Amino acid sequence: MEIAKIIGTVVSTIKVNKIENTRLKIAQAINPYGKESDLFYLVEDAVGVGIGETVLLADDGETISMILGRENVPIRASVVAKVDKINMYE
Amino acid sequence: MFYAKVIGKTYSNFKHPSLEGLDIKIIEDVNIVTGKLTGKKTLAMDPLGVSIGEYVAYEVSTEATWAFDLDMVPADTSITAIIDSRDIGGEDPV
Amino acid sequence: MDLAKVVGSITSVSKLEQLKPVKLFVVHILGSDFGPTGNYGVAVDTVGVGYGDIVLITTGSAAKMTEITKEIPTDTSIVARVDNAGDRQ
Amino acid sequence: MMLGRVIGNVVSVIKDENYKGLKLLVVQELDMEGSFKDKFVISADLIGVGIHEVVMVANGTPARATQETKNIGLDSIIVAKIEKLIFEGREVDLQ
Repeated sequence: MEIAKIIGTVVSTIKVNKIENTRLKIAQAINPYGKESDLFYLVEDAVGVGIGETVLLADDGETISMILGRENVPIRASVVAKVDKINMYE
Repeated sequence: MFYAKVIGKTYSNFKHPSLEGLDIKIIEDVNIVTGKLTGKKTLAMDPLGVSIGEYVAYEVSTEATWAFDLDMVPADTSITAIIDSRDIGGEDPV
Repeated sequence: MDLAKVVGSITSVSKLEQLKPVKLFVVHILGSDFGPTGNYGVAVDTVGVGYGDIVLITTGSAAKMTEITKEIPTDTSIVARVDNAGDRQ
Repeated sequence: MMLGRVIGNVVSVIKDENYKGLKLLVVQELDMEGSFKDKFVISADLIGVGIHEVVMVANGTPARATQETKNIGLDSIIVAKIEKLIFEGREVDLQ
């Protein structure tokens, strides 16, 4: 799973049938120290998070199919948790 | 899913029966914050019928085969949505 | 499967129901020379590891193939603690 | 999906039982201008293409998403022959 920051949303009216009623957000991958990467994902937000929040992404299509209760949803990345704190032991 | 711009199309009369009737488009990745093209170009199956110049979301790998209502489609990159606008941190740079 | 080192943990209050019973660790992926690669991930713990442990992680849909994670939406799972690897005694 | 050009084939006598009857071709990746990139794949030909033809290749698990290949341990198949490519408003010469 990946740590990411929600930086925005996208609006899409035309989508393939299987992803109708999804809420797509833009996530930018970060490392545990908060360093931003060049990797952006369009993700399904299954938890309900806001802009600027740090989240956990699961990058596997079966995950989102499990969450939405539909089969074979063509989205890989989904928000599965909102991160309140990252405790680094070093 | 990832963000890209449709920059071209292809014609193919001779393809696997499961891809019959589906368009193949050329897409290029776009940095979603700056809006700049990244140079990474690829072919993508198009179940929606998008036009050149439109911004889309696409999916890769196994999940790309699920973008279709059909059971088995050998596609490793598929367009899944047309992006009308994007909003980064409250502003809309599109 | 990758080698990784446990370097941190995640505190999260609002998460999916299925993720509530498991512990989430921040892992630093190690290269073939056991050196740090600079890549980090978050993994579901299925064996009970602790800070500083070298662990084996499995990614992708295979991460859901353990007894504990089969109902859990994860793409990375810690499946073993590595006690000894390579020629290091 | 990868754009490529068929540059050769692979002959194998001893191979997996399921691979029997499959034609394996060497495909070199092309960029969208039609010039060669430094990447090669061995890909199974499901549609019957000829040498030097421009093709589209599906890589990874989707290679098993056809009736012919669903039980075969394959990770690359040729799924279409590309006749014409329009990019940046003009047709790219694929010859």
